[in-house]
Amino acid sequence: MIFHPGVLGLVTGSLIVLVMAFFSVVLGIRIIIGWDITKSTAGQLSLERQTYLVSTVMNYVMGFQILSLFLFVYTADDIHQLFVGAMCTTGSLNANPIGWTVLFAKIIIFFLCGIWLVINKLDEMAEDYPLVRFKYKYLTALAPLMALEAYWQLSYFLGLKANVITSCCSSLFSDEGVTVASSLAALPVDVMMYIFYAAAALETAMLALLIRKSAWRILRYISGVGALVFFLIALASIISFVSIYYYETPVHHCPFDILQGQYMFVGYPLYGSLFGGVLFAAGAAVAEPFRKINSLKTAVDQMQRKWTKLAVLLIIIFIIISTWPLVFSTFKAYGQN
Amino acid sequence: MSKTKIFAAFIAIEAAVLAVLYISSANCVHCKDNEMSLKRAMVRAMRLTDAAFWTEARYTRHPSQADFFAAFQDFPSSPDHFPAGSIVPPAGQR
Amino acid sequence: MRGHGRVIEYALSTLARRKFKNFSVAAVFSFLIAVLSSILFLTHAYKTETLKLLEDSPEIILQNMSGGRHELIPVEYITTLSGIAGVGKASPRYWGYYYDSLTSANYTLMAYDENMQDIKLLQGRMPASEGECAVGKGVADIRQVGMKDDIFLTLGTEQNVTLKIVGLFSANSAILTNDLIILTKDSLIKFFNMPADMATDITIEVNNPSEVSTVARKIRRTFPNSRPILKNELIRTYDNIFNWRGGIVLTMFFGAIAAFMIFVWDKATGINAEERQEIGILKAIGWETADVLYLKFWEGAAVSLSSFFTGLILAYVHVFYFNAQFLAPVLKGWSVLFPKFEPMPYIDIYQIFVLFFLTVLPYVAASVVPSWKAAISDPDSVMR
Amino acid sequence: MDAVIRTEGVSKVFNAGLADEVRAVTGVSIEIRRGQITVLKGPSGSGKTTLLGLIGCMARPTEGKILVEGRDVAKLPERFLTSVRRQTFGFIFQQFNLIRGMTVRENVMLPLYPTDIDGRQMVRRMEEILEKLELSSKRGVKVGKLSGGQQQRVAIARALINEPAVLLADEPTAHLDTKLSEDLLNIITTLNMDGKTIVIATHDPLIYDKPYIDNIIEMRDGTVREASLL
Repeated sequence: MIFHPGVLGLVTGSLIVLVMAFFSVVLGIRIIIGWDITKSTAGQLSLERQTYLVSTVMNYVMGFQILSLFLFVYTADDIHQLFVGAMCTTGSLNANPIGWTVLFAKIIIFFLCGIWLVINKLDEMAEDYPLVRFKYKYLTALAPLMALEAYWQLSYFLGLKANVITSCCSSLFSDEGVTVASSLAALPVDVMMYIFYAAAALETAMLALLIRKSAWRILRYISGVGALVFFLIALASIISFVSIYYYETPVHHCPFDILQGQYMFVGYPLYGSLFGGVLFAAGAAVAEPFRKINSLKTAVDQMQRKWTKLAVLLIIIFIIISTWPLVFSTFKAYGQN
Repeated sequence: MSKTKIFAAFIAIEAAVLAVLYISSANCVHCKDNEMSLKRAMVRAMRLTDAAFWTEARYTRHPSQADFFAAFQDFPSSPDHFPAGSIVPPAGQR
Repeated sequence: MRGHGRVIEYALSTLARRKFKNFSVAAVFSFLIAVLSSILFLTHAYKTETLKLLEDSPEIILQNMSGGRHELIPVEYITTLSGIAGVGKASPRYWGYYYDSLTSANYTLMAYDENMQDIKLLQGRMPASEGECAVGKGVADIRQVGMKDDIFLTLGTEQNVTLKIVGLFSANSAILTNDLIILTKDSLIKFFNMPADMATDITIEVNNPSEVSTVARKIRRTFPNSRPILKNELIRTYDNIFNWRGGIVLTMFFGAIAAFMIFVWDKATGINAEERQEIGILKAIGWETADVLYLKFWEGAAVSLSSFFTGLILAYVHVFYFNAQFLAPVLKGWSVLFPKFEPMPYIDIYQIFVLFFLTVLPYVAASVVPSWKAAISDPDSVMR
Repeated sequence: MDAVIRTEGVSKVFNAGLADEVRAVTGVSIEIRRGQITVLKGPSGSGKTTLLGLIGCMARPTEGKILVEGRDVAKLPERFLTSVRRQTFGFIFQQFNLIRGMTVRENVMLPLYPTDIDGRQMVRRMEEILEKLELSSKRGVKVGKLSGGQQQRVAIARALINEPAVLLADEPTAHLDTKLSEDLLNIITTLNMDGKTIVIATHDPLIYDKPYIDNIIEMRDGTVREASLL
């Protein structure tokens, strides 16, 4: 166990969020069982009021997820010095491979929470709350995943063994056989660039088209899946070429260092716009099937338009930020790869 | 909207104070670069391996060179860089 | 959006109307944050400074072990060491501890060698002959001696020495030199009664820094009883010590945080009749539950945000302008000689992020349910 | 004359299924006509306040339909009920229910705070209403410093700020003397002449004996005993 203020913060935060999430699940199960919008009994009224609590809690949980994602990466960076051969966050994550699982789980939960908020938003726009059971079932399924993520996170930190001088006879270098690789395998720069810009253009075009023709159901679904694919491609691209242009070193592929002050914190707008854009694009696609519900038709229409616009805007911002150093930096990656 | 403005101003002032402190601290660290490099030269010349923070016991003075039994050597129940050192009582009065 | 601005305005005016209550919450919260951030700031500042300094310490220190304990090392090892590929300069270090019963403080005695000639942060000079010494600020202060004064050390009848102070390490190097007494090698060997041809340990330079661990492995193969300590290990250990200490102190303050959160919960739950009436009125005249929740959110946000900032400022001033006066006793522990607290203001945004997690988040969590309870009051309650 | 509000067999039960179950309103079917002054008359405990709350979308009925401008609101969740209430109704309470420690202008504008209305427009409306109710000079005064009659007028101003079609008043004269009650009625009739529909729940003869009352609904034990002009 690494006893570190950041670790304490993350573990405390996870505990708080877990308690809140499970509290919401208990309320959610009560709602799933007892909900009957046609009745005006005291019981139904109190259930309706509990939905406010759950919404509020989930908003906070979402906020926490975003913060904890950054704090996790930051903490991993801060403790990298404790591990032999670890140069940055990547090294800390490699030091106990479950770290990667935690990171991915945090990202996935971010999106799942985001989707829940999307469904919640739509549901609250219809007078008969048509999605109420669905959204609480979703929440009930989401909570164990959050528990799992908290558990993984805890075991990550518990499993980390700082390579400190502990005893007289077993000095450290002896177990350096398990060298921690510090760099991520990166895909070739030029290939990745083509893929990235093609994917970005395609996704933006689809979304832009959907702002006008919001009823193209199949395109909507494709754009939703496309957003996720684009997300993966974008991450691969950040590792492959965006990072090296920002760092101006051909071998430094760490996707986390751009969050640091020495790179003007450019990582925040970069990841912020990417996560936001993908979430809104995916959210608009998730909303699509609810169009069938009569009371939701206008809400879906209205929100889809808004979200699609936001998604396009954010994705364009993301593309601009990631292209910026390619155009304006003196560093050239070609031929050095 | 007066109170919002007062509050925003208050927060902005606090943030500005923090920013000034942050910048001045960076500056202060920077202007002590010289002192720092002298100190580093000192470490190099004297081949020092530890800082003189805690001198109550030899293993706290030189935590990096402590040996296995260190926790039980000098002071009973003294805080230790071994987690257990702060919890486990010493074997007996020396 | 316009509506949101006005709700915020209302939230602030609600806070202002209950000055005493909210001010006391904010004051306690600020204090708590100030304490926590003082701890984090201080440990971080010391950690950063120490780690930076240790960058220049020797690549490898070779200790001799006997029965699992640190032993004196034969100086002749150096000849063999120099034969190992990759080993640069290897030289012996002579040092030891001296417990001064007069002041009940531990000093570190260290032998002078030629490398120390050009040290800057020194007033006077290094000892040149037997009977001379240079001392750290802490030693000079606790023995109440200055330049040209004598200092008497004893280890029993045979091992007495009276040293004339010819050098004083300057105060700003106290983090390194506070407890040091530098004397000539011969005096030291005589004083500690060390056998001839033995040194305390050997420092080793390594030609190629990336080969350090290979070299260390070779050394250990050559001298199975030895224990090479690498510079990286030093740094890593220090990193961990500071994290650990910081973490322990934070954990101790966890009780305080928990108590405060209970206090917040209690304050928020036990809203008085007047407040309940107010929320009832708001709902009756057309505010929606979500609006009231938003109002409550902003009440909390205003209190926690201003407390957070205030706490940070207080902590900064406390740690870096008042040299952490209130924390010093905690950190000093049993130390008689403790370097004067003058931490270099190393600050990391990360610290602030962690503090936010440890303080504002629990605060928010503690006020969610009470705010909701207040927000769901019946709109027609004011009609009954 | 068309009905702004129509109730069909509306009932409200508190603490249903419990030992202290109360049937506050049972099977009430009434109509509130546009532009008229309607009085809900009856002794205390006759269910008139509860009915007023149901009409004004403060709470949902246990049974029955409530049609506001032709739209059934009986089954609407709170979130939507509130927005209907915000658009359609202004309330005057028995206690004035002003927020002490805040000024007249703040109290008056309070209902509009969470809405999307433009700030200048909100202030303009507030000024107009204060002018009309002769409160302009008091706009910066804390409501706690006002007399009972002035407080009642502030409460009326607040009820009018969202330009409601219907004004609901619950025992508005309970805390006023005769002179002030007369003043209040003057204001109400003026508002009625301006086109507002008005519903007053009261057992004050001063009100329901007035000739300009278009409609009297007499309640007893949660049911409508007699409704004139229906």
